[in-house]
Amino acid sequence: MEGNKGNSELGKILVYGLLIMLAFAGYAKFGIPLVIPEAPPVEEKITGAMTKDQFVAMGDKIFHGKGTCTLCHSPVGGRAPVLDAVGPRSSERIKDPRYKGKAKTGEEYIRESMMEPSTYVVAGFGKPGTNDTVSPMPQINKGAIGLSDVEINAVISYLQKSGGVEVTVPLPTGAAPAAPAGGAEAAAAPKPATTAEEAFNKYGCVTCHVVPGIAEGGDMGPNLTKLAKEAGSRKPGMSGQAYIIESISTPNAYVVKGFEPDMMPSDFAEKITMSEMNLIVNALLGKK
Amino acid sequence: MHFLKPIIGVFVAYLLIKIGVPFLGSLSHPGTWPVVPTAVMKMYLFFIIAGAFLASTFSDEGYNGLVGPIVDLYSNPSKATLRLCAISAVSLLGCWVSYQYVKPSFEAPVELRSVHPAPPSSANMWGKTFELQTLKNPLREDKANFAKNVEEGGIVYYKNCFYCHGDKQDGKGHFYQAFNPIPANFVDVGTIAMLTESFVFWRIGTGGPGLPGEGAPWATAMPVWHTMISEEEAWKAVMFIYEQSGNKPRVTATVAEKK
Amino acid sequence: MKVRFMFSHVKKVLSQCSTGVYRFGAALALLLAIPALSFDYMDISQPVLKSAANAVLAQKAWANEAAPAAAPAAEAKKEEKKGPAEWAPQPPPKLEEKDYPVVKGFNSRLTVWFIAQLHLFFGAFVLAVPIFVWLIEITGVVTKDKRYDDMAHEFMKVAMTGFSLAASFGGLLSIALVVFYPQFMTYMTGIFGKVMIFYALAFFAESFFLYTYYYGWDKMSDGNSKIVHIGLGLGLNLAGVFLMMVSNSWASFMMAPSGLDDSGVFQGNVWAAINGHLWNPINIHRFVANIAYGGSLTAAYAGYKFLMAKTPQEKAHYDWMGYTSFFIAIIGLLPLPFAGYWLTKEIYDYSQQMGITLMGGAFAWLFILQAVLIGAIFLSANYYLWCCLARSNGSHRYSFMIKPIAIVIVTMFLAWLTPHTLVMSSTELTQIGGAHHPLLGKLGVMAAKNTAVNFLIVLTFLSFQIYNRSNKKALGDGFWAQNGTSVQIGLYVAGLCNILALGIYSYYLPASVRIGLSVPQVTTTLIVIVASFIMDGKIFNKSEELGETKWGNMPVRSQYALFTLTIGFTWLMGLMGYVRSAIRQHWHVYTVFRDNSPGAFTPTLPYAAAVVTVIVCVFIALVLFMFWMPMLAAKKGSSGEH
Amino acid sequence: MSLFKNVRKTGLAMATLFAVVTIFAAPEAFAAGDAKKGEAIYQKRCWWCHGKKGAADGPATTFLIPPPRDFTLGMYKYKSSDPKVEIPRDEDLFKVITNGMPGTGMPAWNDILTEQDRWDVVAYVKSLTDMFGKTANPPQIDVSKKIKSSAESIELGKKAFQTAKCFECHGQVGKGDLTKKLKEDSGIRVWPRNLTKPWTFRGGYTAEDIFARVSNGIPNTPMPSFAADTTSSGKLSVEDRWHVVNYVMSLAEPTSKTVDGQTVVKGFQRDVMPKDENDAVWNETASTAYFLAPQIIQPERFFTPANDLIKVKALYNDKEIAFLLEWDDRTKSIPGDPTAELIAWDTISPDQVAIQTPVVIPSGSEKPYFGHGDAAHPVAMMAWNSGTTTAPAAGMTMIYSGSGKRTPGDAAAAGFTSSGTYKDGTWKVMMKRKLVTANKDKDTQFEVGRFIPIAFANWDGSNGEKGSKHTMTSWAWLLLQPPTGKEVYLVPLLVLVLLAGGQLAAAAYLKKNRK
Repeated sequence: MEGNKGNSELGKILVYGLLIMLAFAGYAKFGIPLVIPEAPPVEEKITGAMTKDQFVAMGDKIFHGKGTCTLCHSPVGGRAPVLDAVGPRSSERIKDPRYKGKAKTGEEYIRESMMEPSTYVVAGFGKPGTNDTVSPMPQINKGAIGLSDVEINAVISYLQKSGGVEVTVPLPTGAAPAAPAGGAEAAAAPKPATTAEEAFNKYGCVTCHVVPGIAEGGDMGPNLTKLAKEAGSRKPGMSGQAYIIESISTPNAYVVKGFEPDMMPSDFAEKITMSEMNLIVNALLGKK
Repeated sequence: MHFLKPIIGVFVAYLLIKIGVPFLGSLSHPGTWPVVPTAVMKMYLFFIIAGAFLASTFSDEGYNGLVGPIVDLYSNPSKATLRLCAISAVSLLGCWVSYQYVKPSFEAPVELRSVHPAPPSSANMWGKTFELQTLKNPLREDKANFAKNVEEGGIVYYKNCFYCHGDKQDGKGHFYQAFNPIPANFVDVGTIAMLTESFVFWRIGTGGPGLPGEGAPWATAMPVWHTMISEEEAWKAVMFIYEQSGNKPRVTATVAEKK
Repeated sequence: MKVRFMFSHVKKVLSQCSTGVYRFGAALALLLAIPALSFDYMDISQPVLKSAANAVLAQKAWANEAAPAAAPAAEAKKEEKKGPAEWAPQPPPKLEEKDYPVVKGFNSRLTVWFIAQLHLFFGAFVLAVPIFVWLIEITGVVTKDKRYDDMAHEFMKVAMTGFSLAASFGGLLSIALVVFYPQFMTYMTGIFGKVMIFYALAFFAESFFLYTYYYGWDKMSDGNSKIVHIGLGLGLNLAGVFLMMVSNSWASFMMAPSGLDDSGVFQGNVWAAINGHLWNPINIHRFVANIAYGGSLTAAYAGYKFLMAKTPQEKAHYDWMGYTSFFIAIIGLLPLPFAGYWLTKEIYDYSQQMGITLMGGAFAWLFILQAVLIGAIFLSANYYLWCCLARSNGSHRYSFMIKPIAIVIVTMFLAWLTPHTLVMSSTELTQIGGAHHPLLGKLGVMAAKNTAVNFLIVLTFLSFQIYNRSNKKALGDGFWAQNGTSVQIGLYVAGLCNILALGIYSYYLPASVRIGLSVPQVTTTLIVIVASFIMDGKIFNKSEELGETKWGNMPVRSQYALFTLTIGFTWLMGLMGYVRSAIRQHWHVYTVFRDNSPGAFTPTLPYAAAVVTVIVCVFIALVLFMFWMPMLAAKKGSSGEH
Repeated sequence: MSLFKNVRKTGLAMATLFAVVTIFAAPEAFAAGDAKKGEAIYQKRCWWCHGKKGAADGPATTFLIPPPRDFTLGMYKYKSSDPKVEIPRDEDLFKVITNGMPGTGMPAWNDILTEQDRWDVVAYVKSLTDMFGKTANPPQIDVSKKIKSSAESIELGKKAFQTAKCFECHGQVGKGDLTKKLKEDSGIRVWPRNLTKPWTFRGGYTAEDIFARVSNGIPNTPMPSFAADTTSSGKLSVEDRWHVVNYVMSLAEPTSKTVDGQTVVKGFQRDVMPKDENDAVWNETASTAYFLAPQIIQPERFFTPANDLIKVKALYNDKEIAFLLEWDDRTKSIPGDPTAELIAWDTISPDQVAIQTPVVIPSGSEKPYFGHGDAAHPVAMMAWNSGTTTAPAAGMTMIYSGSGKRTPGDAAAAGFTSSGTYKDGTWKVMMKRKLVTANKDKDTQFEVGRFIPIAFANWDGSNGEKGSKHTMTSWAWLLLQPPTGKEVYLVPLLVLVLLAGGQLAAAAYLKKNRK
């Protein structure tokens, strides 16, 4: 009898408890908008068979995704400087008297800022109480984010591109890390050229230009055999390498005297892979 | 009486939330009826009912007064008809409520969009970088030409903005209906009145595509104005919308200190 | 094949412990578990306790200074130890999916989650009970009220079974971890191996104290031997707290690793690894929460016994026991929000990214659920206090205040529950005229939340104070006896007005200034509570009791309020455990050791809620078993007497 | 003490409230408007369009069709005065200021200008011309012979509509599909009203309003007065005019009105898909209407649209999805076609319509940019154009990855077909496609039960619309409704049974334990 009383009392308590918990769980299920947390990030696949635009797009993807940069470098909250103009700004920064780092170019400055954030802290963005000497930013190549060198380059290329300055980072070559992973992709795409000569022929450069190393060429465009010497001085402040890349991707940016604009196709940037671009630029600059 | 009091209390609270809140809200935002969203309403009602129940049953007297009549209804042999009615009413109500839940709803999915995301520290417009935290409207200082600048801002507004944001600055220009989200209402105290001029300047300069993710940059039709109007025109337009809508720009602590 | 692979891993881990002691120590050390889930509380991201934060900063500075000195020494040691090599620290391996053993029929993540949470529930309980048993025992000695001593003894009885359950789950957890996450365990053992000896020793010490404390209760009941007994209790608690802190350090290491170099290689300084950024906040938070949680569990036990009681004496006893336990739970509950503030602030300090994930990212909505749970807890606590008025004869003088209190509490809750981002349908969106609600929008921000929380705490205290004085009548014609109550009313009104005014004022301030105003709000709350408590003492300096307190004169539903409190607490604890663990996202050890197992995804809230519900059900079933054991013993004892 | 205080406070509050209410409720004495005060309001609110001196030369003027009124001429389009009187009544001006003119840039000012303010503005506006002189406010047109609407009256109205040749401009079914080029006396192009959309009636939509319009015509426009007692060519008796009013009001078609907040195109499941746009199966489902705005976001910006609405329906089965797009267009724009060329104002281009969906249905809230997507989030476009006399009407698919970045799609592989019909001022275009295609990078893979962003664009070729000059919507949703499952009925039934059972059990239990 007593046992019965105890059991029924206990039963009531248990049913009551169960109902409460079901109410909690039910509220979690039906009362709250479902937010699906993001899946763990996947490593970016990098191949030599990437065009510059693809490389920039990859940097974009890393910047907004895996790199988690936008958590702070976003227009929200003002936790860190917005980076849409870091491309042009970077070369100003190194001239800042407060700057004590080793970077000589804008590109190096950006890389340094990513790997050693405290080297230069933009005024107002330091850790509280440190008078802008210590950056709250994590090292991007380590820890939770841990970007590889190539990924960092991709981000720099994205920042430079979106800032409207020329992309100067070294482009990934076919032998870049994680090549095996990209193998399948590379096989599907047309095979990238492996020598400068192949590249010149593949894109039909020789139809219009005379290029170093190939005897026959057209004369619709400037003769490029002496470009190695002239490229650096064509546009003031622009390196030969940068000039050549620019001329290939946006031919109208500088038109050599005596030639008409709009003659050269403007879509090479979308077609040429990074490794091919490297081959071409090096060949034109007379480097091996 | 014990039985009725909490029920009346809950009902009054319900009315307050259902009608009182929108009414109060509509006073400051004419033309709207700011209802309490259903999701919040449910939560509120649950706690109000729970609170009313708890507050009236902590003493035995109160408990019996509230629960007694119900127990009596369910157990008194002389109230068989009434009991049957109550049982059917409650069951049907539950049936109806559950149907409301399970019936397929094809209302557009809810999108959580932040209308005024926090401003960035700097923005790139007209080919230069503006540090928004310290940015001030350069034309504000020019007290002598204030009226002229506002009027010129008005001309900018009427050549570019009023098709969406409206003659009355209420976000209901003659094309507003095509857009989702609808254009910003400058008369509303929740928009430019709580923002600094530099924020508004940034919103004009970089437009919808310049918004951070939570502002749904993919959906807003606000153009990127820095490619279409000059910096000075943008500042003048900012002055005009404040002047015409009768709002004062917010001055942040940092800007105030610099004065 | 898989089984063999699994065993080889188990062997590998165990073989790292070269001596028998080490091996035993390591196994035991795993008892109180690594992915221990914690009890985070408040959804408020902003720092409050500045002084506390400063203390931590100072401590950190000290740790930073200490580290360079320690590092070379550690280096040297490392060189020396190269020979045996068992403890040579390894960088965390880069794992792939195939590195995680699969046991058919078991979801490794879910299994570990289950066991760890159950272990945590029991662990928290058996750590908390001795703390207040010990305090109650001292109270008994000081007040010479035998009831306290009896109650303390009975609590210990309950805790005894809890101990063995906690230990069993700890063992199970260590096995599960070794089986499912062998590499991870290898890495952790590589760092914390040395501590595990102490952990094991503390475990033995705790067992020793536990048995002597419990079984020596009757024998050491008076005079000097009672003092020895109290000393044993102290030892028990010290050992318990030590155990908790050590296992906390593993959990906090996983969240905020310290003592490692950039590539995740351990630098040899175990203290640096233990004394991570989040260690102390978690220690404090768990300590306070454990007390509240242990109190609520014993209150539920008393409630159950109350409902089962046959005689008025028994009823009175369990009513009194329930009330005392409840009181302890509330003492833990009130400061808990502030401990939560601090922990959250430190999480932000440690990693902004983690903080944003917690408060602004995928988990933002979870804190609405948390608000609902805390609402349930606060409401049931107040309800219990109101029900308590039935015990005293003078309570009719105060019962008119209950409804206004309830109205204010509910109103404040509604403010607290109002989400920052309102979910609305497009029709509602049109009616409102935009996503910004002119009224509710104001309730969504920190200013409103802080105000609401402080109101809740003040009013809950008011409910308690009303009960506390309901059976007393002040005598004499001193100032306080005559006017004290008026002063108190003035204090409450002024305090609440101040909190409200600060809240409204801070709403119009920029966020950076606004944070600072939460400090005077909290201070106001504390002043009101402390001052009116002191005044009560003065007012009732000379007073008469309006008849005997009618212990046992409580309605059944008041006991259900206790059950609600307990279940709310337990469930919330499980939920917060999920958050604390899940904000690491796909990392075993945040930023250092990546989790590449198939279970590395972050579960959704409904999923987690379902898991927590099931775990709590299992837990309750085990608790019933725990209560049933001592009753069985008692039955045998009583039948023997006959 | 405190009680007394409370009472006093409450009293005070109520007194204040009473005072406030009295002030607001007091009947305002509207003396004739004060032109001086009106000028101040005018110079703050109105001049931007109507010009500083009322000559319709404000900064916004050139962006508006119809253009703002030129007050210096004293010519008003919408008057309710007697047909014999040239000038409008003050109430006509007041009404326009109060209610605005739907579909034009003129908003309703009633919410921010008080009644007195508006009368003041009327007074000022009248002072801008000498047309009014010292004449008293003219009498209102006689509306005492109003005929109640009935089937018979509507029928008579329809006949009168024919005899008075209303259809020449307003079209056979009232859609305003005109047969001749219309312009105002000032030479500005003007469109006849689409009578099926009463919410766009500039001068109001009461029977009296329409009666005044038919009787008075719209001065300076091709809309003549039909009052028998004027010199107008078209003559209708008072009765006939009332019949015409009833007929016009019967033409209203509320389904083509956009509803605020309604942003979902509901796709319904059908076993047999419609053959073409005129298939009867389309009549079974309702459509969703969207307001179209001109493209004013990026160059070349376009401010003067002719079409304002598009109606959309969708049907699907396990293989295909079909969209029906309907919109009222006053002109069938076929370049080269003599009739079309005659009506067209500008260089004529084909009429076009397009549906935009994201190539990948977004799983989170992030969508492609609504104007042609972006590099990371391309959009798929299905388009149709009405063709020319030499090239037949044709559909095409394409992919945009940002404005101006267009690549052609593989229409054949997607099974894309399209067809269109123009009849009585309405285009109906059907586009059909496979639900799922092999080309995941280029075609949207439609999924049942998912909310899919969708947007529309429309070109009226006779209105100079081509390229970036067109009308459009921002993102709305498409939902292919899944068939309703059984649980919709089972769950409520289960709840019913459980609740009833539970209550009966509780009653039985309580009865048993009743003391």
